[in-house]
Amino acid sequence: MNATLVETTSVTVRYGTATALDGVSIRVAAGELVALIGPNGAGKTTLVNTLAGILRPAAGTVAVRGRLGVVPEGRQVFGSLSVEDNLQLGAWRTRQRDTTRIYELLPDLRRVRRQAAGSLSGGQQQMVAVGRALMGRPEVLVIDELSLGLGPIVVANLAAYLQRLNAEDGMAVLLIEQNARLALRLCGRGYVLEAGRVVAEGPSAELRRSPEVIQAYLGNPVSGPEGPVGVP
Amino acid sequence: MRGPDRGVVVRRAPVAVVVLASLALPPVLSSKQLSVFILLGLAVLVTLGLSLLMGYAGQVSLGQASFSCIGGYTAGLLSVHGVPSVAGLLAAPVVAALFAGVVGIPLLRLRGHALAFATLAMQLILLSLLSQADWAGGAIGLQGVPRFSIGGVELADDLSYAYLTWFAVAGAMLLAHHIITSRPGRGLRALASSESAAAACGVPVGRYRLAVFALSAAIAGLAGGIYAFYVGYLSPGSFPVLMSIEYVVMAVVGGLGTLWGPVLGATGMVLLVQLLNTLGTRPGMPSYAPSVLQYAVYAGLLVLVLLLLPRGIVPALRDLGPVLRRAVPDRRTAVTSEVPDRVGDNA
Amino acid sequence: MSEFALYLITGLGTGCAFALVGSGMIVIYRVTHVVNCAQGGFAVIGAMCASTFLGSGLPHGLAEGLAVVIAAAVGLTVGAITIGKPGTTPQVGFIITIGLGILAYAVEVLLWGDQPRSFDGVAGATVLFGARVPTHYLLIIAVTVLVFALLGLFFAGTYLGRALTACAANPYAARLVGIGVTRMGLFSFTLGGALGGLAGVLITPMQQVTFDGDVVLLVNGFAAAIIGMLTRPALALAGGLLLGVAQAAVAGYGSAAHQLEIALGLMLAVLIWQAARRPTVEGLP
Amino acid sequence: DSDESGDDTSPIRVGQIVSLTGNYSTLGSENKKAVELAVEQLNAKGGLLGRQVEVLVKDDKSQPEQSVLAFNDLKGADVAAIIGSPFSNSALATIPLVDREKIPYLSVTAADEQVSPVHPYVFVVPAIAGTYADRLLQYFKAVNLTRVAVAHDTKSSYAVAGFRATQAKAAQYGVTLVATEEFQTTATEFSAVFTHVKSSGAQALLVWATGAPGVALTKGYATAGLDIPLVLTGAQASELFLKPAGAAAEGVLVASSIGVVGEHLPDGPQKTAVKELTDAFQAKYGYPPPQFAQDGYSAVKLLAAAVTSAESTEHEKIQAALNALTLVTPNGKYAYSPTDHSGLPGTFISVNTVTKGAFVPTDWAKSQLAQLTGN
Amino acid sequence: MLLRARGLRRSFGGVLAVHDVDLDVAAGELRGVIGPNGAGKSTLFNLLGGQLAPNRGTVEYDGSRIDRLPPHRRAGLGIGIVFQNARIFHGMTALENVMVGAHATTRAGFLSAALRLPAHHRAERQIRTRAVEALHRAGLADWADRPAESLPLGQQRALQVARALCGRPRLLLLDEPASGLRAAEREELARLIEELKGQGLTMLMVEHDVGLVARLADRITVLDLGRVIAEGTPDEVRDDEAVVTAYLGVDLADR
Ligand SMILES: Nc1ncnc2c1ncn2[C@@H]1O[C@H](COP(=O)(O)OP(=O)(O)OP(=O)(O)O)[C@@H](O)[C@H]1O
Ligand SMILES: Nc1ncnc2c1ncn2[C@@H]1O[C@H](COP(=O)(O)OP(=O)(O)OP(=O)(O)O)[C@@H](O)[C@H]1O
Ligand SMILES: CC(C)C[C@H](N)C(=O)O
Ligand SMILES: [Mg+2]
Ligand SMILES: [Mg+2]
Repeated sequence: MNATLVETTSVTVRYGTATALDGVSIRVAAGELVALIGPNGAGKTTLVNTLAGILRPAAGTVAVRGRLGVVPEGRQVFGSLSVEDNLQLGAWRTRQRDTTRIYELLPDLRRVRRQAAGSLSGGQQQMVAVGRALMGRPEVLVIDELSLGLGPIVVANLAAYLQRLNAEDGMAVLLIEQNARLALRLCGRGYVLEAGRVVAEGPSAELRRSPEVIQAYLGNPVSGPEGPVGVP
Repeated sequence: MRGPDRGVVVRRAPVAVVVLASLALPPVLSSKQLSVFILLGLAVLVTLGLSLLMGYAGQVSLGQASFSCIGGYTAGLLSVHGVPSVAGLLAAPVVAALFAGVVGIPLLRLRGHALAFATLAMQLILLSLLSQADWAGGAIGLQGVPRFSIGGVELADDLSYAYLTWFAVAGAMLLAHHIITSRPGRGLRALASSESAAAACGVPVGRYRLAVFALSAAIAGLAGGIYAFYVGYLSPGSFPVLMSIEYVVMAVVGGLGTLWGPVLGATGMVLLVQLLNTLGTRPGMPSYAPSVLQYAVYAGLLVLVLLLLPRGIVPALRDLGPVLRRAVPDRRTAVTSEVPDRVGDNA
Repeated sequence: MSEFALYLITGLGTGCAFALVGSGMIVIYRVTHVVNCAQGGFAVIGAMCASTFLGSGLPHGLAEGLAVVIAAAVGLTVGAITIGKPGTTPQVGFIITIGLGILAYAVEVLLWGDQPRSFDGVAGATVLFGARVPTHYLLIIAVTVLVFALLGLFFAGTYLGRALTACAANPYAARLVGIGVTRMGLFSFTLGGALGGLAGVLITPMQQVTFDGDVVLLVNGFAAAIIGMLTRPALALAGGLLLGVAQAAVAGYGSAAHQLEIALGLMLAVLIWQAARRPTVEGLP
Repeated sequence: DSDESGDDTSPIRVGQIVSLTGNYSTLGSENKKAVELAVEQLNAKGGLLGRQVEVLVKDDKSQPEQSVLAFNDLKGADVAAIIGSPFSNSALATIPLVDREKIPYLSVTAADEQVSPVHPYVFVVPAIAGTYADRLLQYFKAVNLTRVAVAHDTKSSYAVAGFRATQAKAAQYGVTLVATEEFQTTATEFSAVFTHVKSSGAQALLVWATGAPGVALTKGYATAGLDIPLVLTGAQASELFLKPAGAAAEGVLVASSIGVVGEHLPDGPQKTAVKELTDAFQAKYGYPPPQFAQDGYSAVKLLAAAVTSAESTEHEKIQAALNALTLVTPNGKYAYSPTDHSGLPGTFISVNTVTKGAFVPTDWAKSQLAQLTGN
Repeated sequence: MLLRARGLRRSFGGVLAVHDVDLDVAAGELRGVIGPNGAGKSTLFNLLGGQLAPNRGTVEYDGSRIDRLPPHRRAGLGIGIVFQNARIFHGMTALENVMVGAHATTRAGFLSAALRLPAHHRAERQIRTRAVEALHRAGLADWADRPAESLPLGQQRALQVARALCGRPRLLLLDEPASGLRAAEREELARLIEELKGQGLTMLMVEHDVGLVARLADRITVLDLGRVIAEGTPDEVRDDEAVVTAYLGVDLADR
């Protein structure tokens, strides 16, 4: 078994009196692609913020080994700084500030590299957020909504790139994605989070066959953009 | 009509206690305490208006005392020139609101800190102009404002001013409560968090900003008017910038976005200042005692309160309820300030 | 002509002090989004320390330098209280700095008394364009220009400078990429303290300082910083200079009794003009 | 309406409204020290009418309306009389209430409006600004300065009154005001004033100011390269001016009450009165009493004399006694009358030069002082 | 035509975000707007909603020019907008958020609120009824009394839709209403939109979920680099060469 990079054990997180996570245990090992799916309000973002150390759990433990990269929910770019500066700051820990790689991956950004990130379109900001996280050369990348507001081609390219980084550099990924179909295709394993608890986990293939998952997350095939990832 | 349900009774009980207690209080106060009671009431009044502006409409004013100043001079000048004092007192909020309406048109193009600065500058300019206006007594001030009289009865003693102030505060609180819980009030609260979304809902943002600015000015102007009759003397120095800043402090300490915050904030700060004043001038204190003591204790307590109760007294009291019930406050998840708004508003 | 030159240069000199105070506010705001009301206090403490050190026989240069270091340390302390505790919003931080500014009064009165203090700067006067200008003003101007050039370079041109800016732009995201937001904030307060102290030691020889002299510096510094939208040092410098020169010119050609309102009125006009020129989405009527 | 102070052994209460914080704290703290000293001396000698004297101090924070509130406070505290604020604006704000409440009010500030018209219960201790103006104009005439520039703080009524009096009386003494400049209490930069004065061709610059701007202006003056005398008024007759102004004050002319230069007086009751204060003050506080201490001390002396002669602490009786009072104090010899509530004539003002950090009467002043023996 | 835009242009600095766009939307139509990131879709919506002023060009709504009207006046004319970023009102409950949506279509100002005149009570009743109804339609009934900022992202987006509906719009501009929603929630949204369409509401919808747009829209306009590069029925657009290369990518079009 590969080394564990991210692990939570029975984590409980509360906002005031409301419990957002209730005894959640997940694990991401080196080289793994793991999907985390769940309905709105399940606590996915709360989990991300807990992994990032922004929220302190009321109970349970959180262990993160290795460099963590986060694509936060809602983009969260440095609005007053240029795209280029946003990307460079992604490399704060490693100081490897060469951005060429990112512009190759996300060519749309090159045109606006001098523009203040806050003035970009929604999708462009999402690209900045993804690019910024990749700049840190993370050993484990946590993505809270990859495809949010991105055009189909861009999503396809990003998905392929994540797979490549995973294959070539062994980067582990914890992927939260509205498009569960895409997430479960991309990742080998997955967790289903509902109302703050993990209600299902296992290999993606298994999850994809579970009737509950189909009903709630996969739905009518026409209504979700299909990822270009190889058909299983 | 149905009788009020039990929850309403429980929620309203403390309010009723405060109302009755403050009504019963003045007759038992000494003259010194009565004067504190009145000045406290006036501070509550101004802070209440400011809190509408800051806590509900998201606009900072560092020049709120200038509206009291306008109101005070309106009442003072009118009655010095023989206008009945009732008319003077009624004119105070009106003129203050008009003033705010006029200066607000250019100033409210500014937002956030720029607006804060602009209101500060407005006050400095106003005070400076006023101190050169010989018709208003200049820097030396306007002396000999007659006492307030209504229907031929002169309010000669402090007790009557205490009740005048009390009614003004109660009226203003009711007014503020009515406004924030209504259609225009929701419009104001909405524009405080996103002007573009509020406008898209049909809220006339510019007009509403101006309206709440004028409304807060009117309340401050009323306080100024009462002050003029009570003290009988006005000068530009009676309304220093520091006072405007104190109102902001009171509003924040009490808790923004709450109706009782201004009351508690102003009460706490005014009583504290009074206490320090009394201590500092006690015989045997070194000559630097008044200043050192006042500055140090005032500031120290202010900082401490803000660090312990960053959202202010009233929200902290509200939080206290559930905490006491659960009795395990330390197990709560700490949410740091850095959890972002869930989705960043982009330009 | 010579009159004009005199007003211009004295105006530039005081304007520089305003800009320096403003620059400290900008440095702090850019990183923490706290408008620091204790900024004037840094200047007062710097000046008071310098007067004490000079009085106890330290040579010029060393005394002022030491005073700036102490102001920086005070800045750090103010920062630790203001932003050190998680959960303190910038708005609350703003009020805390008001409190700390007042607390500084108590300390200053205890240490230095409530009487004005001053010390000598560069002696003599220089004749420039036919005007006798105290030479010290030239020193103030030179130092300020240098400081602003360095600040501009630092924030726009260095990685650290941009990381500092990122802290205020989005503290949450800054933490995610690994920037120590609180440490950066403390750094900015330290730098702000030093800049405030520098303003104090530079301006004091031209005018005395009293413990509550921070208010004038603060109001004018705030004006300058606001013209720079609390983030742009270059604009703040321009704003400070405009303010200084306007005050000197009004005093010179009109009456000193009107200098404040005219200068502030001018600032307001500039601000409103700026706002009109730069309508944001939020700014539509 | 208040004088039922119980038995005859309870202390006599005197109120003092004084600026202990804010702009005029420099004046007020000296007032307070001197009042304390005078009352201590008084009590040590058995007090007044066999009763001890107790002072209730209220800080007006250098803000007139605080003085009004302090007055309201004191009026309910059963005081025999009130010693007022050193800030002229505070006094003016409070006087309408004095008129209403009829409590004897001894003012230690110098604005002319306090005594013209006469307010029955208001008695001014220092020489009023108009008297200072008159005395300085006498001096200008004596030393042949005919073209004079005047600058004043527009926000202090003392300064405004002084300026107005100078303007009104200049012609009587053959003095022309060639420039009139204004500034604010908060001003720190005066180069414009100096430039205007320079181009006006004035032979002297007279400045009416009190508090901080006096020092700032003096410092600026030293480097401005004007070589005409700078003339200041009683508000600067204090260590609190000399110390911060430092070397810049050398050679500046400062008018003051005679008490400030008491050692230059001829021997006699006047000098004795001055020494009584000077020695005790120096002993207690370690420096000579400034102008404001003279005023505070004299105020207590005047009040004590009035109470003694009235043999009562009732307000009307004290007022009547003050109206007929003649008394030598460190400030000079007072002679109040029902139509004159201003403290002192100009003869008790000296015009001094700052020499080696001390006030030294000018030759003209010395010749004037020589006539004051005090009987 | 309910909405007619001609030669709309808007630039930011040197960038032409919307470049001479013509757009005609018939009453009752559901128009999809798609295009790559940064194509100018949101900018176009902001020009229609009044959040931005055009550099040139005109917008006619219901036969009259509206391009110089401030946004609150447009709201009063029945134009509702759902922003791409959930711009919800903090410090207010979900219900209160939605109640603000009725602002344009109700009266009762400061005076009647302060004095609690009958007008206030009337407006208040009306607003509340409508808001509760809108919350139900958006599936948010359970969240009514929660502070809006504590809602999860998906609910915040739904909240915006409810808020817009509470204003009884005639033209609704939806900027990526489905982003951040799971399959099941998307399905609910799709049903809501279909229902609204059935009631004759005219809508413009930006969405990157092409399947959803294709299913709901009558016609689709495709923007790229600020210009209209294609317009037609969903099928026509899906087969358009330019659209495939600029936006859809080969895989999706193939299917
Ligand atoms: N700041 C907050 N204060 C109070 N409650 C909150 C806060 N943030 C989230 N919650 C609550 O915590 C629960 C989990 O929310 P979270 O944002 O983690 O869900 P999510 O799975 O990320 O949803 P989505 O898919 O919509 O992004 C929700 O019930 C939400 O209302
Ligand atoms: N305020 C602004 N300042 C500068 N440029 C801007 C501004 N707003 C938008 N832009 C630019 O205009 C272009 C169009 O942006 P817009 O937001 O309309 O795109 P969009 O089609 O909505 O994209 P997305 O699908 O990513 O939301 C982009 O290149 C963007 O960077
Ligand atoms: C001469 C002094 C007694 C001056 C006086 N104290 C002044 O206010 O204002
Ligand atoms: Mg989420
Ligand atoms: Mg968009």
